[in-house]
Amino acid sequence: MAKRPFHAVSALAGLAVPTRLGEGRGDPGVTIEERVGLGLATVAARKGQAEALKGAVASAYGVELPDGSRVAHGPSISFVGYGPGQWLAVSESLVNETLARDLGQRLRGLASISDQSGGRAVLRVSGPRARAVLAKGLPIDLHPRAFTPGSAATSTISLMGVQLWQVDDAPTYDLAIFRSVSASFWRWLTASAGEFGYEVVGRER
Amino acid sequence: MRIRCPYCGERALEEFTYRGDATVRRPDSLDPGAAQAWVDYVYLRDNPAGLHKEYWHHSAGCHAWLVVTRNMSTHEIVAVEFAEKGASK
Amino acid sequence: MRYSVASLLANACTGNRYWKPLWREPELKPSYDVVIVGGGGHGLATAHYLAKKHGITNVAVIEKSYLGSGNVGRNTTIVRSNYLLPGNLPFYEWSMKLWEGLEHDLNYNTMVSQRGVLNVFHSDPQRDAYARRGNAMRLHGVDAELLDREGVRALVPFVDFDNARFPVRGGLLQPRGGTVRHDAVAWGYARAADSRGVDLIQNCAATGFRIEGGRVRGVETEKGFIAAKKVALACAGNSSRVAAMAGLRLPIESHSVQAFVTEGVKPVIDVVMTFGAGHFYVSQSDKGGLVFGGDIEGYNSYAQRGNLPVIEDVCEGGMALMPVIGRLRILRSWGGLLDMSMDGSPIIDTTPIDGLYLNAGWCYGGFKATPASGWCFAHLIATGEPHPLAAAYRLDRFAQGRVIDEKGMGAQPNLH
Amino acid sequence: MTTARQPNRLGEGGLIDRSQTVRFEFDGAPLAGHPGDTLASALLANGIRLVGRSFKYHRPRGILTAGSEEPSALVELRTGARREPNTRATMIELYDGLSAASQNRWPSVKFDVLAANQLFGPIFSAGFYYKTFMWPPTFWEKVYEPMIRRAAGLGRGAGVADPDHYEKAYAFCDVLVVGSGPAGLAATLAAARSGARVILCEEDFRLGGRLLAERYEIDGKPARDWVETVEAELEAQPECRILRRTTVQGVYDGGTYAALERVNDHVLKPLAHEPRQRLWRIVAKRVVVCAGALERPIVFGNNDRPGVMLAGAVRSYVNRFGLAPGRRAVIFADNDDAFRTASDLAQAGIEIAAAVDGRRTPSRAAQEAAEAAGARYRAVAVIERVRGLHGVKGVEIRDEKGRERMACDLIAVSGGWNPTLHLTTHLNAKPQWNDRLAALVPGALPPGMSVAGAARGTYGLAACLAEGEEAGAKAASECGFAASASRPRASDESVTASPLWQVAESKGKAFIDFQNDVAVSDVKLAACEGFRIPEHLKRYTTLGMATDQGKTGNANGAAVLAAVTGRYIGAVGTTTFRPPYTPVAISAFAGHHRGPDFRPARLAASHGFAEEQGAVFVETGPWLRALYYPKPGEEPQDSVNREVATVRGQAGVCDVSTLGKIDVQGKDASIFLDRVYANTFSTLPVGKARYGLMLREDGFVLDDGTTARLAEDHYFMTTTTVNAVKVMQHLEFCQQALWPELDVQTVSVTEQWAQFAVAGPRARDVLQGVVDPAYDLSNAAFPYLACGEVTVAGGVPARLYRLSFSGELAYEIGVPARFGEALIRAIMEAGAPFGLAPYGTEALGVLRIEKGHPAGGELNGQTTAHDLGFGKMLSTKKDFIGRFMAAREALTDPLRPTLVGLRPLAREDRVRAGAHLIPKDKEATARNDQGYVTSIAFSPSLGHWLGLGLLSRGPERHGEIVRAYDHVRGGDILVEVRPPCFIDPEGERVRG
Ligand SMILES: Cc1cc2nc3c(=O)[nH]c(=O)nc-3n(C[C@H](O)[C@H](O)[C@H](O)COP(=O)(O)OP(=O)(O)OC[C@H]3O[C@@H](n4cnc5c(N)ncnc54)[C@H](O)[C@@H]3O)c2cc1C
Ligand SMILES: NC(=O)c1ccc[n+]([C@@H]2O[C@H](COP(=O)([O-])OP(=O)(O)OC[C@H]3O[C@@H](n4cnc5c(N)ncnc54)[C@H](O)[C@@H]3O)[C@@H](O)[C@H]2O)c1
Ligand SMILES: Cc1cc2nc3c(=O)[nH]c(=O)nc-3n(C[C@H](O)[C@H](O)[C@H](O)COP(=O)(O)O)c2cc1C
Ligand SMILES: [Zn+2]
Repeated sequence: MAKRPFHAVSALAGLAVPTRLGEGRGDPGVTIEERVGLGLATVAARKGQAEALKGAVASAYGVELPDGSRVAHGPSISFVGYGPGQWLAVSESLVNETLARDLGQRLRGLASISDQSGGRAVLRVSGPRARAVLAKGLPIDLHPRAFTPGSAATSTISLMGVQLWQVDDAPTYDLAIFRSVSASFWRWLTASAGEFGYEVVGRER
Repeated sequence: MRIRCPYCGERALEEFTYRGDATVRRPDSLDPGAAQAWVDYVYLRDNPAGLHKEYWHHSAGCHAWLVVTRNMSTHEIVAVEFAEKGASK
Repeated sequence: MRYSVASLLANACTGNRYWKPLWREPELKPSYDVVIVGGGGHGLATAHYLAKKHGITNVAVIEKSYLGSGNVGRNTTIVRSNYLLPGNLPFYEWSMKLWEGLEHDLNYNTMVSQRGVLNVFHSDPQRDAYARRGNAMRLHGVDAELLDREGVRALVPFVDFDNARFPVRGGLLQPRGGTVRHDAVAWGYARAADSRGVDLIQNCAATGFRIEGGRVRGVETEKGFIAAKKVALACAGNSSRVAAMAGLRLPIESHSVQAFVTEGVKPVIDVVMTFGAGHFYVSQSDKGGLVFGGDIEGYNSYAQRGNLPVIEDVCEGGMALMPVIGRLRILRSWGGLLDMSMDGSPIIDTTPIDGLYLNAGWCYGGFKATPASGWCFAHLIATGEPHPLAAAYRLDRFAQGRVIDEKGMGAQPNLH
Repeated sequence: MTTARQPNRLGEGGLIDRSQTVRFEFDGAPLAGHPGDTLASALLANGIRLVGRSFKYHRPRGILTAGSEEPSALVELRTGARREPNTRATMIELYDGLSAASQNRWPSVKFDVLAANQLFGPIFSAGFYYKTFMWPPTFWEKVYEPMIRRAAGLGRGAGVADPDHYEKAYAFCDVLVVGSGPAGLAATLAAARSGARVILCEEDFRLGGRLLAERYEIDGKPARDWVETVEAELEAQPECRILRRTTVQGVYDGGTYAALERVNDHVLKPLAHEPRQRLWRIVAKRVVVCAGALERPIVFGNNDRPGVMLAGAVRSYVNRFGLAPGRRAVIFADNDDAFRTASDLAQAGIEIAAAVDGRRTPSRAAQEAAEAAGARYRAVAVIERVRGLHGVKGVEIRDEKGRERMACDLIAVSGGWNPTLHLTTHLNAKPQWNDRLAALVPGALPPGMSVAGAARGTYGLAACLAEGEEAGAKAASECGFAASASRPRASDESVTASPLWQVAESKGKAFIDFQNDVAVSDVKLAACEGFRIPEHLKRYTTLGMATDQGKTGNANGAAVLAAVTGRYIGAVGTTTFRPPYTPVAISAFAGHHRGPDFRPARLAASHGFAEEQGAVFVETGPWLRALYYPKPGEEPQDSVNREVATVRGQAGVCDVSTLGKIDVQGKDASIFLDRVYANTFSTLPVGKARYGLMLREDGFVLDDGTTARLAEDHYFMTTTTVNAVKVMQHLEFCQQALWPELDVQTVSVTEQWAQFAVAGPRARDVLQGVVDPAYDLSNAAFPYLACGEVTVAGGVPARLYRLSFSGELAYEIGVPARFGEALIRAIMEAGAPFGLAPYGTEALGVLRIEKGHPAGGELNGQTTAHDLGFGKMLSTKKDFIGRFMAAREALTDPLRPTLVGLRPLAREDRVRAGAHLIPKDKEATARNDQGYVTSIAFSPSLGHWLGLGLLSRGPERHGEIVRAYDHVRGGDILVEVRPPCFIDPEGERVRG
């Protein structure tokens, strides 16, 4: 077997390193953080099992599966609706592959589960200018009258697919992007945030 | 153009991919007599200058296939539904 | 009235007061031997060759708007015969040959400019696909040159060779390709047809067909019924609508495509160039404007205009290929209406209705075809037999599966 | 340098800051202006009115307007990489260090050689190209055409890449207001007060519209005070966003509007971190167009001379820019509004030689306005000709009493106003002719749009205010916000038009389209040649086709055409307005997407490792993949040969993560796969993989790949890299639109799995060093085409497949992408003792070609299963996509080019992909074209080049010698036709 244990490399390793960049005057308009080690998995309801699945999720994870593109937070897992009968499960406690395994066991026969923990980078973009930055690529209205904590959307940013949901009124948004385009996405994000000044936070990697 | 996806809500044109005529119905390929029906299905298209039912894929959104009823002269959209319920049924 | 040095000077001296109209505004006759529906390039060219080659002059061309109001007046004027498939090559090459002699055939200068058409490629597979095409062209006696990176640099030094997402690795050049002044083509053919007695009727849309016993008897129009022994459709983007009036369903969708022109600037690019890693092609007009375009809108439409995503996509392509044009400004965008056929190739054929002939499915490439299309369509109408050069453009090829699919996209019009 | 004095600057007044000077340069001369100036106003203040030369005749041209409709005052702005040709001096905000130059002249704007063109005016008349340059025939290509092309264009482009950064942004609102004149401000205020989300776009750098140029009063105070109060209140409204320097350029479907913000065009170069321009894509529920009206000139002899200026522009320069555009003025107009100019001029101490009223009946109001300003009022009079070449020196006036010459250096002209209705027509609506206003007014409007103020033909100030307010309130309430009214008071001047379009008796050229040099004579000529409708006239004479798109010329053109053809102007029709409203830089539409950011680049999990190894990368679709891994001193071909040899001899590892990977799950997964694949998958046992072929519904091949069955209800499908997205979309269509009743779920897991091929005789030994010992990899336990879940590095979940693209003993192993980098390093480490090396896509290609596996070159969308030798794979027992059409005779015709292997007869010969196949001893003509070479490789294993090709009747012709004709690369060699598979045809190695 392989001599030493595997060292995991996050999607934005070497890019999302703590620093303060862009327009230097005043406080940064946005802060950016890569959320690493999350458990991520897609959950797709089996034909005719939608209701049963809701029940099972409620009892197993204490959270009501959202209808439509919204996010619902449970004690251990958040479920982000991204399509009819489809959710992205996100967990801090059931890290990496363990989430998909857990879902697979508890929802057997009710849903098709696919591990995505390695396939996405999750970025947290927060701060007074977060909306202005995202508006440079996201064709969706994030105005508080249209999009609030709990709202979620699947769309594109600058030709790259994205799933995002609002976390709080700071405002803070979580963005799940595809791992393979992280570098391109990072170029867009930093170019767009430069005008307002931005700070990258998180642990040094 | 903006299409109101039944799942995602109103979204910009660039999120969708077009397939075309949703009034066609797939014939039975085991029926040897279906030759003409197959030619119609694969090659012939309704192409009116007014309202038309057509398949759109919300490829940058929820990945739902939609049947959109749209005016080809004005681009006005009068109805959108999931393909599951869509025109071909 | 013939154009000559003499007539030019004479008129200049008399204050240009004595020029004659390029075409008459004739009274509509109750019946014609042939009524051509569609006063675009193909309809007018068909009328010209019917009269000149086949001596059939009792002909009317009816146009729903003004002559040349359709795609002939709104295309990006590129002519070339750099095709791949045997069904297409001889036809388009014949068209090139007709272009080369057109000003004298018509005594009208359509400003054929053989500045060369260059398709750049960005990868080895793309190079080999162009080699396959270039070799096919040579086999058909068509000029083709495969250029390497340096060959391309010599022609278009301003291309982004160093900083590109998809670096340019070479190109396929057809030196004889180029551009032709679009409007002049319509006017030149109209003038020539008119001079042989063809009636050109503007603002006269066909609204239906009179069909008896499977044979066409004439055309219903905004200006009343016109009896005709033969009716020929050359309605480009509107073919499905018009054919539907005769109860025909076609392997065609109507799509809009946009084009753009910049402010006039001193010479920038003196070939026609096409980007291989995105949707952008460009040439410079005689007024100095960069005339460019890209992909079709992608959804069925009769609106003859487009939306923002394509405009952005095209300009992104332009900036990726040649960022020197960045500060040049687009002064106008417009749209045209295309017959997108199921295999991306045209139709010149008879129909199930006797005496009704169809010329359609030209996609975004029918301007270059104008002379040959008129030539072959006239032959079909006059003789009842498909012209050998257009033998592949039959309707039944779809049912048979003998499609002419240059791009290999299958029965999905918006992908061709 | 001491501030150059500005001879024509008034002592006081205007919206410029005299306390500061701004230095700039025109044609090399150092000049100065003030903040608040445009280049045009600054030039005028400095007494410069000759600004450029026209396109065709190179006539001297000056400044006609004070806005974006300017046809004449076009300059080259900036220098070097930032040079912008054809920039309207009237729209350039003056900034320190600005440098501009006149264009289309040589050697200088005062003395221009090509002005000689004018002498040939009669020959250079409209459409002369088409009638001439035909003799002698050969001259066209060699002489005329190049000559015409050299003469093209006005200004010069920069010639190098645009150095600036651009960006795009989306904005959403309830109400979008276009224009900030009285109507626009009133509309914005009403909508904003209602609490609706409002965006106000103003092209100018200052709000106010005509109010900045006029000396109107609102609520008894100067209108400018009102503008400032409103501006202040709007700034304070949280949901109101004001975009200055922002032109709404186009109207698109679904309430989408394109607007261009000139973020940094008023500075020398863009500030750090900021774009030069920003393209807004605004989505608005309602839009109120308050774009105002454009004044039109009157057509008379030499009406293009510098010093001829629109009356409204004259008022702008006097009132807004505090300068005297001339010393002695003549006003020539056909409407009372224009004669108000007299008092503005008088106020500014500018002498007025005469007020020439072109109308058929005298106007009391005009007379009073003129005489109050001490000007002689000349009723029923016209200007027949302007004197002066580089600038107006005087005029020849004619009325009942006769002719009179008169000295002047400024002519304030007005032929009335045209509503700025461009935006109302972008979605195909046609404007309507209005006789009362003698102008086109908006016709049917796009959904959600309303129009207020001068843009609607409402010219009275009070009415503009009222209309704007009403429209703003209505728009807001339609979005669910109740609005209140404030009703600012103002007076209304009467507006009735009795237009004088042209002075028939004009002497000298009378211009309609200044920039394109279209004169009355051209319209006459066009009409007499049968171009009798505006659309034809435009195309024949280029009237309205210049950078200003006929904003000042189209109406006059239609009027002259009507006159020439003896028709009622309301009946001649019009041309079509198209976006953009004013010209927009190509860069602005591209935004971030240029250079390396043209499109996103997808990087495989081992990218870092490959970079470290010095791999050469290649673009494959959206991906960047390692092409080969050069060792020091190796030529590319050496590296590839070595990598291939290593795989055939020992073992190699290659990143295949880019293959499309799709989880197919659900009770009916197997039924589903049977329908989308041409071959059968329901019979595939769990723990096994199978090669699958997908067709399009038209019977041609769509894609291929291997699919593994991980569980009864769980398949793992792979697609080719290029078709991944297409196939996913296709599966979703089948699932949702064709067979929604099936219980099947498809999810792309391409990004989740970093997958590597480990191939070669030692592959098993290598993997044993990677996979945890619990798993038995022996041939018996894990035979060819086996698959299963394993763990690596002590518990990392992985999927192992025994698949071979290379024809060697081979596996593919996948781990979650975050372990991809670790896995390939582990494989390298475990492989070292066995001589394992990484190999790239080039070697991958060679290996599969040696084995005769079809791929990209063969799966080109034009081939059928039969062509690829897969005819037998098409199941006859079930329905599947493409089954019926694939059975058509034409798709199985033995004459179709069919897959073969090709070996050069001469060992050293190189066969090339794209070469055509022609029977030996037959000449190279289309008739003998029997197929082509699809893929090629140099086979280190066999020591020569080989290829795959598609050849008519291929399978029957093994052993035959044919020509590989590659004329475009100078190749024409003989090759032997063989079976496609060159290595281990019995396939023993894969099973070893
Ligand atoms: C933006 C754009 C760019 C293009 N670029 C190129 C290029 O670079 N090279 C190239 O080769 N091709 C190009 N094309 C394609 C080319 O313009 C067309 O294929 C070709 O012009 C079609 O033939 P036509 O000229 O007869 O069509 P049209 O000029 O469209 O003629 C058809 C006529 O039929 C009339 N008509 C329709 N219905 C009726 C009716 N019921 N009664 C009477 N009349 C009717 C229409 O009004 C129209 O005038 C381009 C097209 C567009 C829109
Ligand atoms: N008496 C007359 O003959 C007469 C004629 C015309 C106008 N007027 C006067 O002019 C004023 C008209 O008021 P109004 O508010 O209708 O128009 P306005 O001309 O005062 O304001 C229009 C504004 O819209 C802007 N604009 C135009 N197109 C734009 C675009 N696409 N994007 C962004 N901004 C754009 C212009 O820059 C201008 O600032 C009134 O004061 C009226 O009395 C009088
Ligand atoms: C090759 C070519 C060059 C053109 N150049 C110009 C131009 O310089 N200025 C202009 O205003 N329009 C130009 N146009 C566009 C036409 O004005 C017009 O938009 C087009 O013919 C479509 O007609 P429509 O917009 O009236 O529908 C050009 C069109 C073509 C096909
Ligand atoms: Zn959706």
